[in-house]
Amino acid sequence: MTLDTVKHATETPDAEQPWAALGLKADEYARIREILGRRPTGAELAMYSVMWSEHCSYKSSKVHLKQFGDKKPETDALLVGIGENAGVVDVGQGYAVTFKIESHNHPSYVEPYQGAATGIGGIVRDILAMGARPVAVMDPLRFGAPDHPDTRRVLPGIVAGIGGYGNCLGLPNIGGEVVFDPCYQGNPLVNALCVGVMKHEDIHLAQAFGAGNKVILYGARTGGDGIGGASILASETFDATKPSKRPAVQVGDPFQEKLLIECTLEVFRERLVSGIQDFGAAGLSCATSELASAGSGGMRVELDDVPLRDNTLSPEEILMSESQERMCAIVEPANVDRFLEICEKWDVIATVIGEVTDGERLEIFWRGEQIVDVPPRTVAHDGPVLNRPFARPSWQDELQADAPTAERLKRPAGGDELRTAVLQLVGSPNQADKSWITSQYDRFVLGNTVLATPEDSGMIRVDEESNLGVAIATDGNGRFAKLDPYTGAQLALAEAYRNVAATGAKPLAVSDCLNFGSPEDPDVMWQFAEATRGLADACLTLGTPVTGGNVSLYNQTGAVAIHPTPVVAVLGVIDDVNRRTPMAFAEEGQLVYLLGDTADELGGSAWTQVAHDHLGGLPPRLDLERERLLAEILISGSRDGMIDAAHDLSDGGLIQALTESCLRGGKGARLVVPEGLDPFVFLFSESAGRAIVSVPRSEELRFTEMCGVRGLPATRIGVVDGDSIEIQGQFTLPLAELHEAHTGVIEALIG
Amino acid sequence: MARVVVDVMLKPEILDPQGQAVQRALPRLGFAGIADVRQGKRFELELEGPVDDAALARIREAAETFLANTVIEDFTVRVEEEK
Amino acid sequence: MARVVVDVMLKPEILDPQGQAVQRALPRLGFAGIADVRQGKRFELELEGPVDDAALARIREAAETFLANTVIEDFTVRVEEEK
Amino acid sequence: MTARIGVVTFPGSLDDRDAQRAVRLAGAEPVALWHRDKDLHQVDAVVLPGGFSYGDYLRCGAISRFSPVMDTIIEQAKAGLPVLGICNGFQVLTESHLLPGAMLRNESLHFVCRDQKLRVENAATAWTTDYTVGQEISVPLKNGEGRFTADARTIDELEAEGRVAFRYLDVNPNGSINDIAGITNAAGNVVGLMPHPEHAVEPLVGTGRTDGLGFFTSILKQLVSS
Ligand SMILES: Nc1ncnc2c1ncn2[C@@H]1O[C@H](COP(=O)(O)OP(=O)(O)O)[C@@H](O)[C@H]1O
Ligand SMILES: [Mg+2]
Repeated sequence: MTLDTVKHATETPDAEQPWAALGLKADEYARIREILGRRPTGAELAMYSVMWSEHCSYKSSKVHLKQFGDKKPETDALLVGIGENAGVVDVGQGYAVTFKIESHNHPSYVEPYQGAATGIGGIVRDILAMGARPVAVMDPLRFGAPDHPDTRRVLPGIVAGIGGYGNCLGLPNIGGEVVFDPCYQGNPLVNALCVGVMKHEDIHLAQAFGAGNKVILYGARTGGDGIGGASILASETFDATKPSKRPAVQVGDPFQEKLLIECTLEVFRERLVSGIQDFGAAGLSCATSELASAGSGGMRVELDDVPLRDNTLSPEEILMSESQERMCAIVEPANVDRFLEICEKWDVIATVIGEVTDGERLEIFWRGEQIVDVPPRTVAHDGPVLNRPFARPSWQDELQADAPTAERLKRPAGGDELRTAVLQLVGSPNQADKSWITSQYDRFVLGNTVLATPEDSGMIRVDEESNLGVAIATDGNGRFAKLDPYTGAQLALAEAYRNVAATGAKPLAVSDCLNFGSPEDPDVMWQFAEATRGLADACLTLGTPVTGGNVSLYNQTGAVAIHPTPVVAVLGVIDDVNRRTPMAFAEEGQLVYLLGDTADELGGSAWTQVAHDHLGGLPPRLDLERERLLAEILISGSRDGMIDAAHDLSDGGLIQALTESCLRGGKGARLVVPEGLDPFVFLFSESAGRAIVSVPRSEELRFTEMCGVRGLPATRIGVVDGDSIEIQGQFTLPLAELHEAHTGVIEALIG
Repeated sequence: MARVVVDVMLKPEILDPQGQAVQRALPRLGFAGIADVRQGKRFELELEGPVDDAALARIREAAETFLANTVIEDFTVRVEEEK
Repeated sequence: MARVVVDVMLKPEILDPQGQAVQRALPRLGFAGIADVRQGKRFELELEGPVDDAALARIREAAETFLANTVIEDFTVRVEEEK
Repeated sequence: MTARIGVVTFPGSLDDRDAQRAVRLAGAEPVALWHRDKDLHQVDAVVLPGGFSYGDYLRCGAISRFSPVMDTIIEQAKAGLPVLGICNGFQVLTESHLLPGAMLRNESLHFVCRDQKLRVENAATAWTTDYTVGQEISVPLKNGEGRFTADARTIDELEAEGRVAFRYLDVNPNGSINDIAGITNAAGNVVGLMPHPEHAVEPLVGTGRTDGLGFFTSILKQLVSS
């Protein structure tokens, strides 16, 4: 086969090209020809096709994501905003924190272990590329029905992959989510979050400046894995029943990534790097075009110099390979030797593959011939933008009308029925203890883990002297979002925000992973538009800017989409981690207060799912000002030592939270149903803006006065006591019985 | 009893970090001249009955669906001669 | 290039939880009649030079000191015929 | 002058900085040792930290054992240098034959991370004098291949000579023979264990207990007094 050089492409304008097979539309192909003034070479076509895919170009979502910038709240905490590998937040004392959440859904369905593992690997490199030391990971997960045979294939593989990669890399896993719902059967969601810490002056950006500076590729050798993965995996659903159509899977090497981290931090420390980019989707073509596009001037790359694992690869394949654990640095010539020396110290292969030029083109050569000559912006940043049609689904009204009223869904009445319903709830897979999964993750490594699973948020000490720390929680509720995507996205934010505050940290910033079905379906596109609008509005009100995130579309099987699932991560800061608030009720005699208002709000609730397999009505109402007030009280309570434990109320309502706090502390509680509240509603409603706290008697007056002055309803509902949960006049449940129901559930299904 | 061996190796185009780690270590230990190392799994199955075509077909199916992950691995099945 | 295979198996007296897990799973998947399963490692080494006695002796030494942990594992070395 | 305690970093070591922190909190001076460097820089004792050195590929600890720094450590340990191997470090010690036995995949086949209760069985080693025999301590445990095994004769010998230093209590997390969590060599200078005392040295982080600090104070006392 003759090499399709730029010269050859110019001479053969009419050669047939497989643009359609590569996922390009006719108008997109025409635009590429127009940009180049000729037909693209094979290599150029491959580059454009992947970089203009949904996954890399955000062509369907861009117009909606714009709101995160347009409605950005006033804040001086944001040092780097949307557009870079990850946003960077000022947390004080000269420290900056960067965090981001990303999806690896489709690859994890094809090959659960490697898909999930490389998901962790990818997000960690994003954080590293900002100049930060990665310090923790989290993993919000969604699976199909717990008793479905395929869940038994997918779940253990994904969990082992996340653990296998994260543990070997030495990053504590400090939290995440595990949710089961049949809607995720063919589309499990594997979202991965990484957080990193640096000093302000250490921030690095993905930019290539300075003609003559060298482009260094370092890390793993390039092999034939994942070629075309970005476009095929992310732009279409695939048919897993036909193995021959399965795209090449990428295999992760966490050991290589650990070396990459230490080596990269050392070259940062010696200030040898002027621009840096990790390799993600579309590999070399993405990294070089993004670096060149974001910088000034052009770039020239010699593909022959790329270290290969398989020397039969074609130049197109080398460009598109998604081999993991690779990075690309821009280094001044004077620093190249030292850079290579440090790589050698860490057994990391590093090669100069090109340089920054004073031209305006990205030029790539192979065996002396030019195979790519493009304006880098057109590849990396000026991809297509679609205004996809969207419309409120015809079924939305009917769904919302199907409210779980007492008339339509039978509610437990009387102590015995309530008691049974509680055991059923806390023993259901979504509400049960998740330690079979989380005990496969190292949460102690690096020695700075203050809080981890199952606490409301993960908390990491940032500075060992001052005890400055950060807390992160991720949340999402696809059931709520299905009922009302606008409110559902806001509820996800509110829950994560509340979780961070419950541990005593002040919420500062947001990252989000938007998991949806096909954007070509106007119903799904409406869900997406509503969710982004809701999230942007709520972020503005709460003063927490979106710093970055990720969109995963085409999560559907045939015509059936997953529930719209915006997963929101909130990052908070705490001045002194000694003041953190854990969730365990551990002190006999302390008073239990319920903060916030409880209404009859069961639409989309865990109880409707567990007891009736029902989804309908409206999600709980959301009052963002109330959320903010609740957070302030929780933070003040922690800072001033007024509360010893706090736990936010969400899925499963009060009884779920109470069960968790009691089991964790090994102490029971005696509760009274507040005046005017129906016991069932008291125990199972999922009204937003609530938390339970345990207050030492000596602090009761101070605490209730603070709530009174600030206008937050605080109801004394009971006392920490004994070894049962007793709801007076209703039922008594020994902790042992609750423990029995709550634990071992996942094992029994999966293990 | 008859023994059937199933060898499972990563497909050639798939990265083999374990094999690579071994390969990189060998020269340091004084073992030169080894161009490539791949590490895979070996299963030894002791059959209760005779190793006839039907038995082998079943083992091949077990290898295909269970012992190997054919997304990333290839396998071979063979009868081991008595030693 | 010539290929040498090193098979490493846990010694018979050492418990093999991986093999046991496979054995327990097989009947559940509909594969009956398998009395025992052991899981081990298979290394495929591609030699640069010829596979002569000297080369094999070196590989045997590498297996003894490095590829296998002879406290718990046995190994065999053999030349693989071209296919 | 306080004691200098070296902590080796192999490629893939993860808990090396934690071990250094523990050394510091105990009052000794941590010294970073590099796997390629044969020189131990006059340290008085060495910690081989936890992690996944060389990715735990091949076998845990198998590749690290052949590093230049281990040549020196093996030689000096035989001459009495105190060495503590934690988790991956323990695996390096068995691979080096400084300690007997070997580590297998956990019985559950899963990596396990938990707060683990242990009983101190030998308080006379270089690393355990600040504990008492029979004392129960809790420290984090996290491993995928922590199932200690050895032939029956070796086990009998270890038991007879009181060289089982720590035993798992309540739960045997990996199927280890005789619930063995850690052992010592005959001279008592080389100790290896699967659980991570360096993660239990501060009330704030990890499990919030400081039961692991005794390892580091023990060695410090012994070094300073000798
Ligand atoms: N849901 C989202 N919300 C906010 N920002 C987003 C979202 N999705 C993507 N982004 C931002 O768009 C940019 C490109 O995203 P992505 O392609 O995922 O980055 P990368 O190439 O580093 O993987 C990033 O800055 C990312 O943070
Ligand atoms: Mg990136």
